Amino acid sequence: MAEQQSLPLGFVRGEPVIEKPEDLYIPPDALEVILDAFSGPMDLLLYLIRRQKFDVVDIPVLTITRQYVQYVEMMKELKLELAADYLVMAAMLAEIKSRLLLPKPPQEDDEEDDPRAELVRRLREYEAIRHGAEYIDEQPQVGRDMWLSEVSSNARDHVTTAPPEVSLEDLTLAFSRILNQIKLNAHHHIQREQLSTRERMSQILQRLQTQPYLRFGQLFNKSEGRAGAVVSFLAILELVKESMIELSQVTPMSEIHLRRKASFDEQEATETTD
Amino acid sequence: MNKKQLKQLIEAALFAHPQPLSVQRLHELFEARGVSLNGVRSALKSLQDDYNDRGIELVNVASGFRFQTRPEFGELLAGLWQERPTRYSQALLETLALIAYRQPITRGEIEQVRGVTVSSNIIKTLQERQWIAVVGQKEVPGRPQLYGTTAQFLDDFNLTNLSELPSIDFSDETTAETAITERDDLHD
Amino acid sequence: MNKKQLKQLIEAALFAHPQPLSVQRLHELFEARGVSLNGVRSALKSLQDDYNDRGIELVNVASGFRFQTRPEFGELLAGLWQERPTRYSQALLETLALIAYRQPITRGEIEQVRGVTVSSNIIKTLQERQWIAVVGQKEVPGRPQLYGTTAQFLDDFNLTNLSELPSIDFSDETTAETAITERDDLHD
Repeated sequence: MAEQQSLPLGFVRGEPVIEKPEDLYIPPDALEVILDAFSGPMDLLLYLIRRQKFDVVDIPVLTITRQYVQYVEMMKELKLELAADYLVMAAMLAEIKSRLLLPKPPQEDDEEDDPRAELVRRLREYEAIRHGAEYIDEQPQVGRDMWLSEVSSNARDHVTTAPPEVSLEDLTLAFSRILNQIKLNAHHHIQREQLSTRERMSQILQRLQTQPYLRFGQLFNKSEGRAGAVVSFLAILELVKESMIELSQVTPMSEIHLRRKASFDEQEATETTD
Repeated sequence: MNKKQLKQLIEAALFAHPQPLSVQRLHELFEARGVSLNGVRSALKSLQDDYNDRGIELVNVASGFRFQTRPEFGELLAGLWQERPTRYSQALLETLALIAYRQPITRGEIEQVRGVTVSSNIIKTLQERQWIAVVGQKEVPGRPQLYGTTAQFLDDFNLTNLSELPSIDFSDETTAETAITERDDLHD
Repeated sequence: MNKKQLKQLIEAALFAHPQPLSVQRLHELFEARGVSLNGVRSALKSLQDDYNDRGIELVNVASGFRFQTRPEFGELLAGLWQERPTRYSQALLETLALIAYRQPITRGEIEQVRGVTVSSNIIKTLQERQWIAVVGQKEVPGRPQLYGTTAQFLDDFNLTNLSELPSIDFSDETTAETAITERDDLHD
């Protein structure tokens, strides 16, 4: 680090201001720049202390207060927009000064009561933070000292948005939740056989969507064997029972036909269903 | 600056700059440091060789040079941008379960069992996934649509037919007591 | 896949992805192809060596590994961009330092140390850069917000964690003189 004396006064647009007043005369416009360069009253105070190579733990409060107040007075004289914060600090320094000037009661000589203690603590903390700010500013910074690589890639062309996955277990669990909701109810027995019947019911209905009639015989497939025939038959019975289809037979022993249950008015019904 | 430094700088510039950089642009950038156009060209050539056998390559496209990942890695790297699929709601799963287990079933019947309205979104989502379809209309007043599951549903759940759905039996033999135990087990 | 292929893929992934990638994330990406966590680690190590002497480097920051241009090239590369990089004011840096070193901290506490009101602009800028975030509320009257730094802060300042920043706390036993010496050493 450079010598304390040549510590920059502050930074103006990134340039260190090393020129500093040897006495308190400062050209008016320069003072404005200096005020801008200080980040606050603590900064100014610290500068005054450092300028005279004082240590924060042992500040000649009287001298420093006088100098600080002179700065602030001059700023006021020059009618610079002075932040209230500078005045608050001036008041605090004045208070410390007056307490130091008062004769000390003999028993109160312990360090805690040194009116400077609080100021010293604050100055040390502020000084530490100043160092922290410096360290942070010295860190290599993205966008200032280095840049991140983002090379082009055709990978995005291969991205597909997959819909949520559902496992069979999720489904069964959902169904058991429903069963739990409806409690023990005789109407809701679910059995393996019923399921295939229900599936067959859907299939038959689906076929009746595309063709108005189905021959009874069309619903039985030899390859499914006896069990398949039973399922189809049960499905037909169930569909009839639930009024989903109608059966018709022109003459006894002739081919039985299945059709969607006729409605009174197809047209009107279609309009009301959706 | 020497050849090695120039190469490093051009490499850094190409990586840092989001768009391709032309030979001219690179030259302008380092001209003040006595870099010639040929210097830039030979650095680029040398870089191209360096990346010959790596995960990325230096290519010359219309507007200049750029690094890009090897085209054959596209598929393997797609996972970097893949969003995690979201999860379906309980309501959707219950609706699907009811349609699977109790088909053909109307919306009204689903609502009766679940005790809440089935949102149109749920039905729409299930139809878009082609897991359910309208299989008919129930011949009751209003002729509501009947829903059933599809072949796509069986495929997606790895079933050959519906009877392979795990059975959740509350058989007649089940006494009230055991049924309650079973229910509690299901909740665990 | 063999070591070479894995290294190429990881290289491509790191270059293509705009944010740093953690070892875990890279592992997830290639896990399905039988890549182990250690496989990822050793590929990263080997890549780091490969780029030891190039214009870019592979670094490990808070949120993972990333390729970046060498900091010493900063000034030489600045010409790539029209705008000069922003320099932050002393006030902003002090505020950021207070949040980084003394977090969680309230605005009032920042003002106490700096002896000056913290302008809303500074807080806004820091939040927009995603360097700081509200991490909670202090349980005192008024419940003021507590600020802390983010992973983005560490990433942007080339850090893996806060402890990499030099300490600013000199113990009470430290005399002023030794403190100054220490400080000077840190500066060298």
